[in-house]
Amino acid sequence: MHLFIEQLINGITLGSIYSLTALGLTLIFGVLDILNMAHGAVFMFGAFTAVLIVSKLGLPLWVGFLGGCIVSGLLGYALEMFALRPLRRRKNTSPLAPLISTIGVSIILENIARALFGSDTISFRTSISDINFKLGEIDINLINLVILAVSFTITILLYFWLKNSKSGRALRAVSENPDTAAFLGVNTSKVITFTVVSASCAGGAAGVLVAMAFNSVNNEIGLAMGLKGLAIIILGGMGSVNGAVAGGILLGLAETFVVAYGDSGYKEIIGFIIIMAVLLIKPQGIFGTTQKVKV
Amino acid sequence: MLQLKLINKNFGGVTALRNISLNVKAGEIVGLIGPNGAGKTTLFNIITSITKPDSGRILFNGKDITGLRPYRIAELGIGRTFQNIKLFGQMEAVENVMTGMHSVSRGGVCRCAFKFLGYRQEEQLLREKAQQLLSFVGLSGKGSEISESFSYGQQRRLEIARSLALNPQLLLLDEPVSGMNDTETQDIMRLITGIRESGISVLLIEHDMGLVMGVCDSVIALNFGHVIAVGTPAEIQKNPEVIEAYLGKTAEVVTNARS
Amino acid sequence: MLSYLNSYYIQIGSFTLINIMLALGVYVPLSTGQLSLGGAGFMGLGAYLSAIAVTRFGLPIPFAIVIAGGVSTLAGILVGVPSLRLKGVYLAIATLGFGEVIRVIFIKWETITGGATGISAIPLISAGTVRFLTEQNIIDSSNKNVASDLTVFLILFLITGFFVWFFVALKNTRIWRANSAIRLDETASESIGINIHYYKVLAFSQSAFISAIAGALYAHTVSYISPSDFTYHRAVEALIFTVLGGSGHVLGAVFGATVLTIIPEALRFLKDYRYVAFGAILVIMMAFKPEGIITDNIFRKIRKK
Amino acid sequence: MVRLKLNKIIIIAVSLLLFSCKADVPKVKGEQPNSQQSIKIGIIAALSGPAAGYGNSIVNGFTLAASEINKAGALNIELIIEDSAGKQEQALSVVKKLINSDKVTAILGPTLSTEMRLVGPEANNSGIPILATSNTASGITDIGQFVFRDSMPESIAIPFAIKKAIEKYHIKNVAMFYGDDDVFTKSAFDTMKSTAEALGLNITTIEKFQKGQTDFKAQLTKIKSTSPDALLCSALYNEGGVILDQARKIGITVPVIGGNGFNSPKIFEIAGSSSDGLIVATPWFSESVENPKVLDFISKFEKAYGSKPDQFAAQAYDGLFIMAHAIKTAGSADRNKIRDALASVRNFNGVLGKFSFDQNRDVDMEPFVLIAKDSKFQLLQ
Repeated sequence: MHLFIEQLINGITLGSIYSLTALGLTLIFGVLDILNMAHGAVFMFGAFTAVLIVSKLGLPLWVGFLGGCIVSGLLGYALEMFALRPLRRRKNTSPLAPLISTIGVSIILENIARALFGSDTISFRTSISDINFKLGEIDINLINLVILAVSFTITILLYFWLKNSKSGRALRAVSENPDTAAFLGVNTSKVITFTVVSASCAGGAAGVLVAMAFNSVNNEIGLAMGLKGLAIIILGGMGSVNGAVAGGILLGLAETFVVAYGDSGYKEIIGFIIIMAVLLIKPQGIFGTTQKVKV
Repeated sequence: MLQLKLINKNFGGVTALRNISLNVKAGEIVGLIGPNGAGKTTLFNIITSITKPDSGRILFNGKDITGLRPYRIAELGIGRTFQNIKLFGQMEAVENVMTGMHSVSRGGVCRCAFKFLGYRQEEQLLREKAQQLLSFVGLSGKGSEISESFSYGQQRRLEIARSLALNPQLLLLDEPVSGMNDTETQDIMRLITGIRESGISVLLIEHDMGLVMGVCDSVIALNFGHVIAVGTPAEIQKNPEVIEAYLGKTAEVVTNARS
Repeated sequence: MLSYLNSYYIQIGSFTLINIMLALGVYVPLSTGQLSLGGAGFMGLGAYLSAIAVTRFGLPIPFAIVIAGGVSTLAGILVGVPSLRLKGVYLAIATLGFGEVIRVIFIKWETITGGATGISAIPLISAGTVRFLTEQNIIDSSNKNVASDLTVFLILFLITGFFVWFFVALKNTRIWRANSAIRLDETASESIGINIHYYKVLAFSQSAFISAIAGALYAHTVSYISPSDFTYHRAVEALIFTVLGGSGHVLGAVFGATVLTIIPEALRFLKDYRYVAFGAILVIMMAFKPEGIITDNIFRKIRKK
Repeated sequence: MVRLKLNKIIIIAVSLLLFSCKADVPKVKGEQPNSQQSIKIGIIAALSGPAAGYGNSIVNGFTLAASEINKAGALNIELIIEDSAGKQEQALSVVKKLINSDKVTAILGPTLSTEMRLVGPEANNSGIPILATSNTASGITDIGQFVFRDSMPESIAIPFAIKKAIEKYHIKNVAMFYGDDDVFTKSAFDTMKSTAEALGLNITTIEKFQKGQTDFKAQLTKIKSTSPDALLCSALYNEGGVILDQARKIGITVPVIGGNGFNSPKIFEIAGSSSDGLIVATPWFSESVENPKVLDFISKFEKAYGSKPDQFAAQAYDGLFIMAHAIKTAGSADRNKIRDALASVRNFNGVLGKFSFDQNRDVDMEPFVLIAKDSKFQLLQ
């Protein structure tokens, strides 16, 4: 029985990290209608920065965490400035242009990471990574709880910030209809930049959590996490925040339990099976809204 | 030719159309009028089955065409234009019209690529027919220009030319002269009567009473999704319900003043 | 004469031709407004079907390639019909998912596909011709290798040439006008009598066919395939060839595939930063010239002069 | 007018970029002046991409060996090093370049077994001897007469490790954990499985992982629940280190028997103290006292590259010496003579100990079985 609970904890921890990553993707999609394919790469850079700060410079973990978020935020700013803003200025670009441009950015970031950090896995020894304790039969390590705590606090913070803070409402207004929002005096371009930066910070935070959870970072994790993020926001409903959280937890549990009770060979492919199933049966996902085509 | 029987359609509680029945006889020009939101465009969408009716039948030349896919309806000979002009912007004008001839031309993938069985002559024929249609609607010299670069009036006429390309028996025109000045409206009026002379019946939605009164054989007035009056243009003009629908409560004052 | 030719360049030539076919695999559905990233999946399908047919059942190579193409076209229809409901980015992600699922199937079906170890010793398409040439001792063992590479290149050239010619010929015809109409405005196209479902699935299965043929030819060019050859990167590469070259015109896909296959080889001296430059080109192109280099109005201007 | 100018600039820019690069790609043709018997040897290594870690240490081994050989004076070796980025297509392009543009006498590499499946036949058909120094999958030397290998295949190393582990720890039940989407880890797993079944071990569970994965907790928790006496794990050191670390963390303390991928000092960097109890069979043992060449090689390597050599550097180092030895005995740059000389190499004394080729040009030597303790490998007595 305790095996089930241990796997449950594994699943929820993994799920909470997936939700945090997906949050970043959903925010950008909600406001800009763009699937940010570079999100995985930003996520990876957050992880690498944290590892650099903690392992190489020997600073405490929370400094690493902040460092990770700030660097990914800067990357988000650069992404918005060089890749997305020129696209917005041109009038009738195809919806594919931002998709391809962000793919370009992800190729750049991945190869810079490989050149800077090499292609090997770098270990991430933190003070709390080795403490674990037994709760009755069950082995729990502190790291899982820290990750759960951090990811939930960030999710809830984002949730309330969106719901009742002024800039949060402005963001939702822009995501509903950019033109009317501008008409009502919302400085849309500032809000858009702010969204991309905050989404990238969330991605960076998720990156640091992964580094903490699995004690390792290499430049392959970006791509895998990016694609999983897509599966989550499609499952949860594009642009819906609670969809991203629920989708993340669901995918985390699904992957863990397919391993625990099924064939662990299918762990990586669950994400894609979900994408195909959801798109064919309920394209707008659990919480999404259907976009009506007006004639 | 075209009969609608008890068409109902509501969008989540809002009844757009209630028990609509009407028919269009061969060679006739029928006007469809009514204030904004009366359900005129929805009716067009139902006839061309872009939207499915909740209930009711649509008969064309006696054949039940409810629920057929839009391209099947076009093949049967019902052409249409759109309120907000849906032209193929990046294509040349003549290409727009030639695309309109899709259902009346033949040629699978291989025939088109290898160009055998007289494909080249057929293509040439299509191009000539398209040029004729362009001159018919008054755009003769502008065949090879990109449709996006056309003026508003010209784009309207190009869309009419394209809808004529599948040589329809019935043509649905959705506000053909909205946003046009008088001279352009006169041209369109001549064009519509010209279309009728070539044996094509027309059902048109229009707010410009001058056009409706001048061209239509009979007029159907819609308000809040149901038919409030049917008759010749003269009858409709005097019908109190129609005036009330357009001008609101003070209808009596106006009729007394005039008579 | 043969030994003068250097198979390093012939090899790059062959890979360029395969990439051109993959780029066409993206271009054709794109002409009806469907962005498909399933090219890698169909390429894998074609490669494995042909490799298995030849290595396990001993079928002659041309026959195996045709079967691989045919079966993949059916698969294209099977995937194409349900994805009619999907638009734009969703279709891209779903077809990407399809590619990954196909790749995992190759990994799982070990008995047939050899699993992760893949299939090796696949005979080259030039095997027959080279044997014939050696018997006629037109070539001897010294330049046998170059001759085989050259034959591979020529066969690829003929097939790719046929595809490119086919779609250029199709350009201003009834079929292509229907495709472009659907891309520009689906509702308008349907209301003037175009069966948009038929043409979209037709384009999707044509793309599956071309990608599968490219896969089969790839298998018989490199003689070893494994699931890791048909990943997400391959699908994205094909997309980038078409979009950078110019998604509005057949020659755009050809130009994009050629330049972007040769540039990484030419940028070999940049070592790790080679792909950074590759990514940067993408971002810059999208920012300043999203419709790609070869566009209709270039030809229109040339015609005008 | 602006649009037109833009198109022109773009097209000119792209073609300029294209031609400017073209100019420098083809190397100056024509042989260098043949002052002293200078032999061109092609090296194919993954210097970028996921396998760059292995590729770089291999090339370090080659360059160190080449400098020593050239200093000794009997032979002047010119290494032409090409990066295959661990991709099969690129490896094929590169081997054709070495054979046709650079016209090399012999080839060393490529790094990965997958690349050898393409490169091997190409070199073999062109009659150029090729010596793999890091491919451990089975069936490499069956590709052809010109294909040699000095890296011990898994089929020899793994049974040694498992037999030794059973002797020492009386293992009955084993769990297995392997990467199912990489040809190297998959073929090592096949060998482990057949050996375990041959020795009558009871396999409690077989778990899989995929490349790029970092979360192994779900699989490891399942393995722990089957309480095995040992864990047979087939992975490259990138994933292997993380697996070791996470396994120890969730309480799997039994010995872990690893495939060749685990045999690198980087395991200690990644897994740290969790690597205790890792058992690996390898031809290279840096602490082996009785072979003087080893200490000399380690000091020279450390002086040249600032880090200790791993198995891949050692096998590369010996590989070039074996090739040089064959060229000397063949007495000329004729490829067939070199091939025959290579095939007859017996009891060559290198840093890996006594090395000889068996009759189908594969490795014939006894590996050491090592166990990790406090981030260091030592002999498993």
